[in-house]
Amino acid sequence: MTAASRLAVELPGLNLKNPVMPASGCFGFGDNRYAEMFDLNELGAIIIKAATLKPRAGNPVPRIAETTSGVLNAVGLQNPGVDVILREKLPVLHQKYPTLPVVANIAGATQAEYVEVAKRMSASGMVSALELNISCPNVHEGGMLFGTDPQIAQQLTKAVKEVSQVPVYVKLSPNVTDIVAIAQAVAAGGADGLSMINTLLGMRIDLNSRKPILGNKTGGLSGPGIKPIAVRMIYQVSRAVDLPIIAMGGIESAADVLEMYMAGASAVAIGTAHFNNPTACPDIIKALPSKMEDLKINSLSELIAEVRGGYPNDD
Amino acid sequence: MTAASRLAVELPGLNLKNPVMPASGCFGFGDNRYAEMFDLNELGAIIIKAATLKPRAGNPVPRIAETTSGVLNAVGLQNPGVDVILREKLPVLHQKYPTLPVVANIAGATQAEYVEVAKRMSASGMVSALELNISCPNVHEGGMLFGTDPQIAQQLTKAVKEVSQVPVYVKLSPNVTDIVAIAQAVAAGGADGLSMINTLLGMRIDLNSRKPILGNKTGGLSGPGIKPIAVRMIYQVSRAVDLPIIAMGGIESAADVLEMYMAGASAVAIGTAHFNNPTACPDIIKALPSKMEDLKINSLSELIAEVRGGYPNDD
Amino acid sequence: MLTKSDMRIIAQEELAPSIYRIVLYGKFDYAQARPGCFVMLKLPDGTYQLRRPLAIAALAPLQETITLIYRVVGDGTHLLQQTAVGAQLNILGPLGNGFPIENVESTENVLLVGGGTGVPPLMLLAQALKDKGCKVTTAIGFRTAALIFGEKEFEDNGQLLLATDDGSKGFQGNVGQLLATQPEQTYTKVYACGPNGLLQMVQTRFAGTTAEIYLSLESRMACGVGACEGCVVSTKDGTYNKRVCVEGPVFNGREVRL
Amino acid sequence: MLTKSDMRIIAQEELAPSIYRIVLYGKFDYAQARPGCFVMLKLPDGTYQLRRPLAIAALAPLQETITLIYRVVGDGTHLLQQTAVGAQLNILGPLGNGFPIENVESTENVLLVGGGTGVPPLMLLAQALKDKGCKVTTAIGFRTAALIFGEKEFEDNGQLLLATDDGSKGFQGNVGQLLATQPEQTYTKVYACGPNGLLQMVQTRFAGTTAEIYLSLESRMACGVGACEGCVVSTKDGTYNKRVCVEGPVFNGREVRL
Ligand SMILES: Cc1cc2nc3c(=O)[nH]c(=O)nc-3n(C[C@H](O)[C@H](O)[C@H](O)COP(=O)(O)OP(=O)(O)OC[C@H]3O[C@@H](n4cnc5c(N)ncnc54)[C@H](O)[C@@H]3O)c2cc1C
Ligand SMILES: Cc1cc2nc3c(=O)[nH]c(=O)nc-3n(C[C@H](O)[C@H](O)[C@H](O)COP(=O)(O)OP(=O)(O)OC[C@H]3O[C@@H](n4cnc5c(N)ncnc54)[C@H](O)[C@@H]3O)c2cc1C
Ligand SMILES: Cc1cc2nc3c(=O)[nH]c(=O)nc-3n(C[C@H](O)[C@H](O)[C@H](O)COP(=O)(O)O)c2cc1C
Ligand SMILES: Cc1cc2nc3c(=O)[nH]c(=O)nc-3n(C[C@H](O)[C@H](O)[C@H](O)COP(=O)(O)O)c2cc1C
Ligand code: FES
Ligand code: FES
Repeated sequence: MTAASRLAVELPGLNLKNPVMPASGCFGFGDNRYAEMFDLNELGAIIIKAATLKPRAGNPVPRIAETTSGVLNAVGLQNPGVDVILREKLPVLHQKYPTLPVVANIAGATQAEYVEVAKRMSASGMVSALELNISCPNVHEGGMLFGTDPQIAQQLTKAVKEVSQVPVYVKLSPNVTDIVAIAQAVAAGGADGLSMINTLLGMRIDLNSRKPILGNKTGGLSGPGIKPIAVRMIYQVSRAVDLPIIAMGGIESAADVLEMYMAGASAVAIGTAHFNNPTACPDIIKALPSKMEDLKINSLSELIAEVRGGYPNDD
Repeated sequence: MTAASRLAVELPGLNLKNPVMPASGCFGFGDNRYAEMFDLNELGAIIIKAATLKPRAGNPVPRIAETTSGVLNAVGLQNPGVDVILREKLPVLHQKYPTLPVVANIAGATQAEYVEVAKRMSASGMVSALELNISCPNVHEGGMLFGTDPQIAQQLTKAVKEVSQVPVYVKLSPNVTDIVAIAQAVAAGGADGLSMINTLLGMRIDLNSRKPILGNKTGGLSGPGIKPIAVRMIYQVSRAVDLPIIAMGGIESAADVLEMYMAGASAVAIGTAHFNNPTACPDIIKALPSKMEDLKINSLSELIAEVRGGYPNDD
Repeated sequence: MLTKSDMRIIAQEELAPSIYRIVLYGKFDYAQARPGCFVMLKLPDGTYQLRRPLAIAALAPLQETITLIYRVVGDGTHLLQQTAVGAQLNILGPLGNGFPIENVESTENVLLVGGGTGVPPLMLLAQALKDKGCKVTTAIGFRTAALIFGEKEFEDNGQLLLATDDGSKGFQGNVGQLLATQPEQTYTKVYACGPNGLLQMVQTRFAGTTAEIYLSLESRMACGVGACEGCVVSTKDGTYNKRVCVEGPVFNGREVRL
Repeated sequence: MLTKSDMRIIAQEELAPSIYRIVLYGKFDYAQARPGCFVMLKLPDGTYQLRRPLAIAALAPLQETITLIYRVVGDGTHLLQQTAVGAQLNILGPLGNGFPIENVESTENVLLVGGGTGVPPLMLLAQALKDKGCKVTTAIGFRTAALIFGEKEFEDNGQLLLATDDGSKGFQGNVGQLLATQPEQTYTKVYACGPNGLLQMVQTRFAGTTAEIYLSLESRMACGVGACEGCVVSTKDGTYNKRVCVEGPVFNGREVRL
């Protein structure tokens, strides 16, 4: 088996040479200086920042706070709106990296908005899949609500699926009592895959002012501290729902990637790790083959088959 | 104001010289070697390991796994049962430290079991308050279910309150979509206070065996990595429910204690921090006055009044 | 091309209470570093997920060193202070646009205004402007005499006006009050870095003049490279449309909203 | 009274691939430390919430040093290996019951059985038993000759029987097979430490003899002091009623269930 095919994975709409992609919101639209540090063609794919129908100014600053082994962010889906993204951002990305698969994260305050953004985005010919963000903890309308009520989540998924010309991954919120129920609902709504987890709702307080640090008070917690929660949710969901999962939540290393696979993932996304290590994605891609060799893993696709094929027997 | 009265706080049943107590499950019944390292009389109080009606053998090992800035445990409420605790454990504790307030954590698989344990425990004359554990993620019956359904939580609280001769604190699970709804329910059920948060459900997988590390597969995540989630939940609940909160979740320092107060806490418990620092409790108690001075906090009771009195205005 | 590299701490000294100068040796893109640029420094402990932004206070391309001057304010800077000479630190940079000085002429009369930890980037700027031949006046303020640093550097590169809140050295009062006592002058450019209050004072005071005003801002950053939208600031239109890390940290003082 | 104290690393050396000996200097409750006791070592990085249990391999009360021997198996031991001589490590201990040797007579014939990282506590034990005047036989096994350590220590204190899986030194095979080749002997006590397979072999092999059997176990620990119920092991009744950290790590081999 060649090194290349060991890392290759196939998911709906995403034929990836390796499973590693920057997570939404942590790599903009590829239009940032991380892109000077390595060739984005090395990536499996890229997930771009959330797009909404209208431009969004986002939340007041401070938007970032640090926690022990974690980061809180309350960016609030700042973005120039789907039309500007389609006119100015994606063409640049597409032209520079014509073969790099792009996953477009989309968000909205109403179902109609989601549907409209999905329609325009998926028709652009520049994205391989949509990532339906029903889990943003940082906006007051919509956002997370769509991700905490199974029925609403199912309806939304169905409506977006009806208009989308590319496969739809639904990004789940971890801020729920029963993640499996939500996953089953969006599966019933026709989702092609899942993406999990989004951030956990958290807060830090500034001891001097005695007030929350973030302008938005609460923010989304990401980073290595939340990885065990992500692993648990992916493990539970992958046993209950027959959809591929793009895993994220604290991944920093090739070992973390393989732990996600053993939990039930089919691909991975890297967010917070960029902040300490701007070349986290290519570093992980490079480290994967030898880590796999250590662990006697022949290829990722075989690992997926082993893990997800083994379910009926191992509980 | 004397140093002593700066740290004193008064909660239902708990007249504490300082607000710091070891969290349930991390200090046994005081019958461990941490107790050789400092005088337990320095503590504000002690919360003892969960008691159930019958002895419980607990979960298979491994029961402990480490995560980045966190610990997973799946002890599974191992304990010798309420009668042995009342006969052998509490008398020893009480005799050695006659003035140390004891909070008894109680658990059960059915409402009847909770009620029976509460009855016996609270009648013993050796405990100042009960901590109703409706949030243990490590047992398959009961445990967490009581903490995720508001109606069940309310009924249970009411039933326990009816028999308890001491105030009842309900320990909430963070593994829920809406912590405020649960808090309101147990308040309606007559709880005297809240205790939050219990652990978040997590998992780690061993890369060599490709199986979960813990014998119980999933475990409860504690430690500094979860502190921002605890702060957020305490902030939300303290604004919605007029009950004192014993705060826990990743507290390691005097600064962390004050952050919990600014979120809305009235007292604190320390769990995981013991493992790195066996004298975490007395160290924090010693550090509090000067940290308070730095931040111009006159006394903890004034801080509580400021934070919880300020609510109508600050949102 | 942006790079990150491990640099070795070759010196670390206290300049004033809580203020430290740290000198780092090693590979760095010296050619791209301009006054006002910053680096994102990775802390040597895995609990920290965010690098810390610090301005470049001095550059010595031939010796292959950069100098940072920082105040211990929280856990990260405390850890940095505890880190021994000889240790390696990972440095991402140079970052940010820096102060615009390409078009400054040797005949210009420029003013630098700073306070507290806003002073370090002005040190590199003063030297660069002096090298261009400009007349450089620097007005900096500190709480008290014991906290002063950078005096010699600014005096070497022009005129230094010092203020302390308690009058223990130089003018008694803040920099704004100090400037008010100075004879009216025509500065062509005013560069400022420091607390928001100081920057607002500069905005107000020079609004009616013809001086170009450049303000260097601070903001909580996650990436430092324009990837996360964490560090934004609003300009005239009121939306948070500028990222301090890439479109800044230096902004046109007539456009930015503080 | 149990104490924790900062001890300084005064030596760290590789004994065999991935096996390191680290010597710590400083305050320690030397009087309470017995063979088979362990310490909980705090790792020098805040991301780790758990101390690491390591057996005491040697003690020098007069020089005020303790020696630990560890294998690099994961992140924590890797970090320990990277920690420089001169650094401080916080040590909690001594912990655990240790091997019972109070009642051992000078006339006794005792057997020590170990493998891999089960060997270090036996080093201290061999010395203590030799000091008592007993006849000590030690049977230890390694994967291959390159991984052997402790040879000299055991030879100094009695007879050493060596096994390697690949036969590159000593007997070819595991310790169980090695013992099977030995002439029948009457040991009064058998002490063992190592992987579960080795301990089970010892249980089985000496079940029919009159020897007292003591097995030192490993378990994932959070507190190390009996506070968390994390490290339990089951004895005859099948419930997890013994804590490895306080009722162990050494258990009566005829009672413990492996
Ligand atoms: C472009 C730029 C240049 C800077 N240059 C200097 C300099 O030369 N010297 C100097 O002393 N300080 C400088 N600062 C401020 C410096 O970054 C903070 O003081 C430092 O990050 C505090 O870290 P900490 O861990 O000690 O504090 P903590 O409060 O524990 O930090 C927690 C988080 O908040 C962030 N943070 C806290 N205070 C600030 C702040 N004032 N600005 C931005 N982020 C903050 C930290 O980076 C970290 O992510 C600069 C900031 C920016 C944005
Ligand atoms: C009483 C006792 C004495 C020991 N003495 C020695 C010794 O002298 N030399 C030696 O090399 N090893 C010894 N061990 C094993 C040693 O504790 C582990 O190898 C070490 O903790 C691994 O840490 P890590 O961070 O490198 O591994 P990781 O796998 O990253 O550790 C993760 C967690 O699992 C725990 N863990 C992993 N493996 C073990 C294990 N085998 N036993 C217990 N906990 C484990 C760690 O302590 C940590 O909490 C002893 C264990 C016990 C219980
Ligand atoms: C600064 C920041 C911005 C983010 N923005 C988005 C977003 O726009 N849409 C989205 O679905 N998730 C967003 N996320 C969540 C990440 O995509 C990811 O799900 C989460 O951070 C967990 O992964 P990590 O621990 O690797 O960061 C953001 C995260 C961060 C840290
Ligand atoms: C080993 C261990 C055992 C625990 N056992 C209990 C328990 O019996 N009952 C309970 O209510 N909480 C139990 N907890 C939860 C703690 O009391 C506390 O709520 C939680 O760990 C968060 O605090 P921390 O981060 O300071 O540890 C346990 C936690 C740990 C780590
Ligand atoms: S810090 Fe990320 S965009 Fe500026
Ligand atoms: S490790 Fe906590 S009881 Fe043994």
